[in-house]
Amino acid sequence: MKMTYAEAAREALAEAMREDPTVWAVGEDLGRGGVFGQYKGLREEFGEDRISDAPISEAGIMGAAFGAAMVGTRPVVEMRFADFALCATDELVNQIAKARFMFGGQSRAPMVIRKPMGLWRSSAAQHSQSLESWYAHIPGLVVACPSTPQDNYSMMKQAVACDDPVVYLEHKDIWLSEGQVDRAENLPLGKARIRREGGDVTVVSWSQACNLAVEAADALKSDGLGVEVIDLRTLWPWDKDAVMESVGRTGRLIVAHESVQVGGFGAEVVAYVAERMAVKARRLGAPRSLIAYAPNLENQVRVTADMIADAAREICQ
Amino acid sequence: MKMTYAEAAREALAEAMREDPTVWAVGEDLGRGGVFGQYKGLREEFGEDRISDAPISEAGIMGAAFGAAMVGTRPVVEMRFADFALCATDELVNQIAKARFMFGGQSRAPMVIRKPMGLWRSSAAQHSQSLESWYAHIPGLVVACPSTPQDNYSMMKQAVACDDPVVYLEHKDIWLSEGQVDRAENLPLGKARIRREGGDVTVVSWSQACNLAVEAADALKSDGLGVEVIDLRTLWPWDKDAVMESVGRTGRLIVAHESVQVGGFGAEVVAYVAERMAVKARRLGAPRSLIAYAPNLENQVRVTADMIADAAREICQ
Amino acid sequence: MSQTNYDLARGREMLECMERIRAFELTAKRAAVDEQLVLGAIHLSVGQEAIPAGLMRHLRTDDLLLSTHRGHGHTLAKGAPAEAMMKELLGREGGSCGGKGGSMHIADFGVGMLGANGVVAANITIGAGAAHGIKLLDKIRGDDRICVDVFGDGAINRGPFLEGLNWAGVFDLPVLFVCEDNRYSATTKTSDMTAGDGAAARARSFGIVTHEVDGNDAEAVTDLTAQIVARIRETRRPEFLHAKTYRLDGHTYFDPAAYRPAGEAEAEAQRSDPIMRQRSVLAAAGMSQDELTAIHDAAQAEMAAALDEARSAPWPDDATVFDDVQDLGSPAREAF
Amino acid sequence: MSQTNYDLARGREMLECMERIRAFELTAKRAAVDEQLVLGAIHLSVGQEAIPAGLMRHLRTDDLLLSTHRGHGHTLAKGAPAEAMMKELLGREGGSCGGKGGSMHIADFGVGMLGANGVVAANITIGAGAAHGIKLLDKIRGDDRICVDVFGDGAINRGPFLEGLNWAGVFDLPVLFVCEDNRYSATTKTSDMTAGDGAAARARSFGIVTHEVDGNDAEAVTDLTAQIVARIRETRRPEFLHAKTYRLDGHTYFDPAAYRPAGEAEAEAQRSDPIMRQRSVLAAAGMSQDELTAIHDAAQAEMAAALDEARSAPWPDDATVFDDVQDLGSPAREAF
Ligand SMILES: Cc1ncc(C[n+]2csc(CCOP(=O)(O)OP(=O)(O)O)c2C)c(N)n1
Ligand SMILES: Cc1ncc(C[n+]2csc(CCOP(=O)(O)OP(=O)(O)O)c2C)c(N)n1
Ligand SMILES: [Mg+2]
Ligand SMILES: [Mg+2]
Repeated sequence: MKMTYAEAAREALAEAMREDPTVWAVGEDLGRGGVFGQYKGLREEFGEDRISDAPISEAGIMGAAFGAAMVGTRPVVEMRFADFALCATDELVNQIAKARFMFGGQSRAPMVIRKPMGLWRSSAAQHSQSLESWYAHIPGLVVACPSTPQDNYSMMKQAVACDDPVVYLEHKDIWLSEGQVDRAENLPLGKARIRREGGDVTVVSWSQACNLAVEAADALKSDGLGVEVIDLRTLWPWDKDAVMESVGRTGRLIVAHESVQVGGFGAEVVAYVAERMAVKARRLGAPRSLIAYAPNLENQVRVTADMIADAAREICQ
Repeated sequence: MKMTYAEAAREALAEAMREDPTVWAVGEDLGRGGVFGQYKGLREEFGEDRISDAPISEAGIMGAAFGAAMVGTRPVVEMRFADFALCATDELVNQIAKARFMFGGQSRAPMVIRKPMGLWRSSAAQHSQSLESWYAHIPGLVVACPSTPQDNYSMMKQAVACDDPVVYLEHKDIWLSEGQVDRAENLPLGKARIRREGGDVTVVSWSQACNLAVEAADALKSDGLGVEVIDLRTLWPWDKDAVMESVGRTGRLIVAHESVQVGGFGAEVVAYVAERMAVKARRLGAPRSLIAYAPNLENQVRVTADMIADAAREICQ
Repeated sequence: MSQTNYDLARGREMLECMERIRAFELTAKRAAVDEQLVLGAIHLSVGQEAIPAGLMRHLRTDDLLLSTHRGHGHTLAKGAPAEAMMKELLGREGGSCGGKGGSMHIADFGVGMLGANGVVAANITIGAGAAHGIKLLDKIRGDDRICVDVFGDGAINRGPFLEGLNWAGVFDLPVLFVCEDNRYSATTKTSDMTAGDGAAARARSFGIVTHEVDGNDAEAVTDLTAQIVARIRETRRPEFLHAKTYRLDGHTYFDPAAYRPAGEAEAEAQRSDPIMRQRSVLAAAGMSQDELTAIHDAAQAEMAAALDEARSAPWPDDATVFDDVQDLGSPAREAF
Repeated sequence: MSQTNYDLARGREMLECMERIRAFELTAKRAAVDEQLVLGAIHLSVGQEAIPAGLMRHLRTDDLLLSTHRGHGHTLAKGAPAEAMMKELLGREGGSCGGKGGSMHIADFGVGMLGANGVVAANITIGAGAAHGIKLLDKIRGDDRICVDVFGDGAINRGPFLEGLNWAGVFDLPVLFVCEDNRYSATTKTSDMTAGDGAAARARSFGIVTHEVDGNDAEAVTDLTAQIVARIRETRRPEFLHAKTYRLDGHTYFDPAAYRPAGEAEAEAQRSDPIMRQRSVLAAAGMSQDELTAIHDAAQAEMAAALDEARSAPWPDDATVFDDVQDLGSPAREAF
């Protein structure tokens, strides 16, 4: 079935809510369908208790949802923009991620924390960030970065079913992108998806950048270059086996991500591989600079399909 | 002159405050000398306006200090424990780090943001974190991690003088450690310090972990192993030249840090080098797990001098 | 309203200010809708212009102002040039922030405007801090500026409201907090998500002198804020103004605001549009229809010209992309 | 106080509870100071015992409780076994949290105690949320539990105070907020850093029914909270209790509290120590000195035994270090 990225997540959430009455969603403006329409129609089906509006109160939303999770409900928390989620960092990092351990296993925080991220048409510095590497660094959290409607369907379902807190980073620029969704597909969280096979170079990526990597791979095919594109899908756990296996064959590794390169998760992937085998490696991330409003400036910090293709050509020389 | 790590920072701050009347410090309990005595006696000399108490209000402290910085004062912000600073993440990351750029250069945020970090005698999961890699990932911020009294003196002076916001991470376990402080020493922020010279393996580190690396290097000397210990001192900017030069000679790289290894700044160092040269590399960081209260459990997530020595021996085989 | 001692010049000044704000915003909206010239989201203050028009005229150029995502009106009223602002909305060279910020980060430090903010309520603590800075500088070299810190009704539900007001009260700071209560937080009725009696009640609980005003009545706003501003300048203590108003447009320029009860916006437009009201006041005080029209037309012409300038302005120089991030470790030298 | 219908059993129960709390904490303090057995910082509630003693007895075991860094008293009064708590303070196997949390993260979900917290004020929103969870579960399968959410006077200056109270008010949640006002925030007099009239005034501004009580008078606390708890159980709406008390010990067990005005603590110990007061009440009601002593001694003996057990308990099994971090991507399988 064809769905957009937004519809896929909505479908998955609706199904989860039908199956389990303890699943509920909470965030600002959800009753009107959410800022990106990703909750459209759900209020009508599930009512205002289960598709709950919230005050502008990210710390309150996160803290309260955590409390409600500890007593046995399964909240889906909407942060609206990943940037605003920074207002709830103590709640996520000091409380949610740590409670189960600190309390010696007495509690659980089965939560999905949705944080729409990334560059989106001149949203400027406070509405464009991608901070997935932060969450990958925090023990206790699962980190999901779906790149396609299929994954935004199946990963959302799995995230709601998961007993760990899942930081769920949807990319704002692809809400309307369409794709086939097979409801039965069930690749588990933690497993990568090989989106293109190839023997010359391995490109590891996630989220929207992975779609660019696929574009690059397709473009290079006519040049006779075999680019294997691995979509990590989750950054923790991440599929080291898939990456090691592929790089073992190609000997060349590119990691491409939209977020800032310095301290980005690409560093983790390259370092992990480089500790274990000789590899030609290259990261492609944003410069350590801020995101401007003017499109020509915004574009200068953008990783593009062309840049990935160029890097692939170069590394294969 | 001999000083403790705490005294060194206090001396530096006092001197800066004597030289510039716009420098002031603000945080909870500062009037009584700060939680670790790092402000002892300053209230008496500078009065309550310049050594200012604060409500328990990390977001307020950070936001208000930022406002005061924009109008031309130079605040030193005390967060008490790095963990509590997470309550002020929006203020630091969305506001302070971005304002100058977003406003097209109209504003500055000359601030020092002190965040005592790290493992310290059974402080458990909410009072022990080291999140330096987070801040290194955020454009707009300078990140300082002094490891010795000398550096806590000279880096503090430079941080106060710097026109950028400096995230200044002191390690809680070494407040009382003593060392010689030469007031004239003036190694700039951004330059590494070679704490031990050696030709067999390069160990890159910072903060308290670097003191362990020095211990390991000294222990291995008798084994005839030459361990070069590079104290990065700042993670942004970081001294890539020093690291590249050293690894260029040794061909072997260990990065040791107390923080969680996955997504830690060690990944950045290894990835940066591995992109540029063939290297045998190894990271030593904490497991991606939480920090427990019981000392035997706490110790299990600790990087030790012995572990660094073992890794050095192993990598040199 | 045709009292003998009605101050016509003052009333005219406020109408001019409101007309300029509205013309700026509707011109920008047209540029966004018809020509896709405005790049990011913009939030219009149509219907809320009486607050900046009444208040900002009491401020000196060097007094400070912090605002929100809905900040065009405050910024214009504080004295920022419309052309630079329009260029900023279009992301052009010569924009208030060099095209880097856009509408949500508009700022003009030259007139004391320390920035709009994309994060709701974040400016509340920052504005308290700006006043804290003034207080510290006052002791060093004399400084009698004050700070005005504006936010919406939705902002009172975030922690910085508490932390900022408490801060201003504890440290006795010369700041005026202004809650522009337009009843909505994006698509949500704020009262549905707010416990208790709202902004003024909360402000009073911090011991801060608190006022309420019909924020659509420019005359009332300016009368009251004349006293408030004079008192803060003197006492150096915080005060709080709860200004009730109504957002006639959507949350963003592309929001049809279908969630509002049918007829609500139309009724408010009839009843309480501050520009209509001020026109009536001025007409009653003797201003001719021609003069009123001239004020309106002048504002339209100014903003049309500003848009023309902005439209033909170049993009920011690509070479500025790494400017003003930081000195130490600047991306201009090391971006990776 | 020798009224005919004084409830001696109830008064005795509260004294027992207070004696147990004090004995627990002073035993732990001795273990810390004399034997260095307690590993991290502990925060004693000496002088504040009347609040948990008066309040928690109205709760059912399945009612919920969230507390702060100063949470031993609440936890004991809620029914957690002292021995497991003492083991937790010593970081031993069999501790309430398996030795992983320590004093600041003590929790006993078996008696509804959802955790102390190392971050001031963080539990305020979490407790509101626990009540939110109850409300949702009530609609699914019936749930008449209530939640008690305790914090200090310093916590009212952090944003979560606002966000938590607003949340509880907006969603109509069955939660009792309790502000234990011991006048100090660590080494700072809270009133110096608090604008306005403090906790109760702020709570009222959220439209939440608010009460004040002498928190050192166990009888008053229990009388008032009997009504409050019964009402919340019925109405399912939030209420707020401002309980005034005094911290007789330092902020942490190693804080000499030299910043307090000379004589203040001594005077308070004389005037308002809740245990002394309750002993007087009971003596006046006819309890003999021997009985009073027996209650004291029993508490001492219980805690001495708890310490003995804890002292001889082993460290947690090293193999538990990676347990209970997360299922997916557990460090037990992949730590790097
Ligand atoms: C912390 C945060 N949460 C959410 C948003 C998204 N947002 C932008 S404006 C807005 C509504 C603000 O309402 P109010 O404060 O009343 O101001 P108004 O828009 O009515 O002027 C929201 C929710 C944001 N920018 N920041
Ligand atoms: C967010 C945060 N800031 C600072 C601290 C350090 N701290 C621990 S307890 C405390 C004092 C708390 O005062 P209060 O809320 O009155 O509780 P009390 O200690 O008096 O019981 C402080 C500042 C903290 N734990 N969390
Ligand atoms: Mg509003
Ligand atoms: Mg207190």
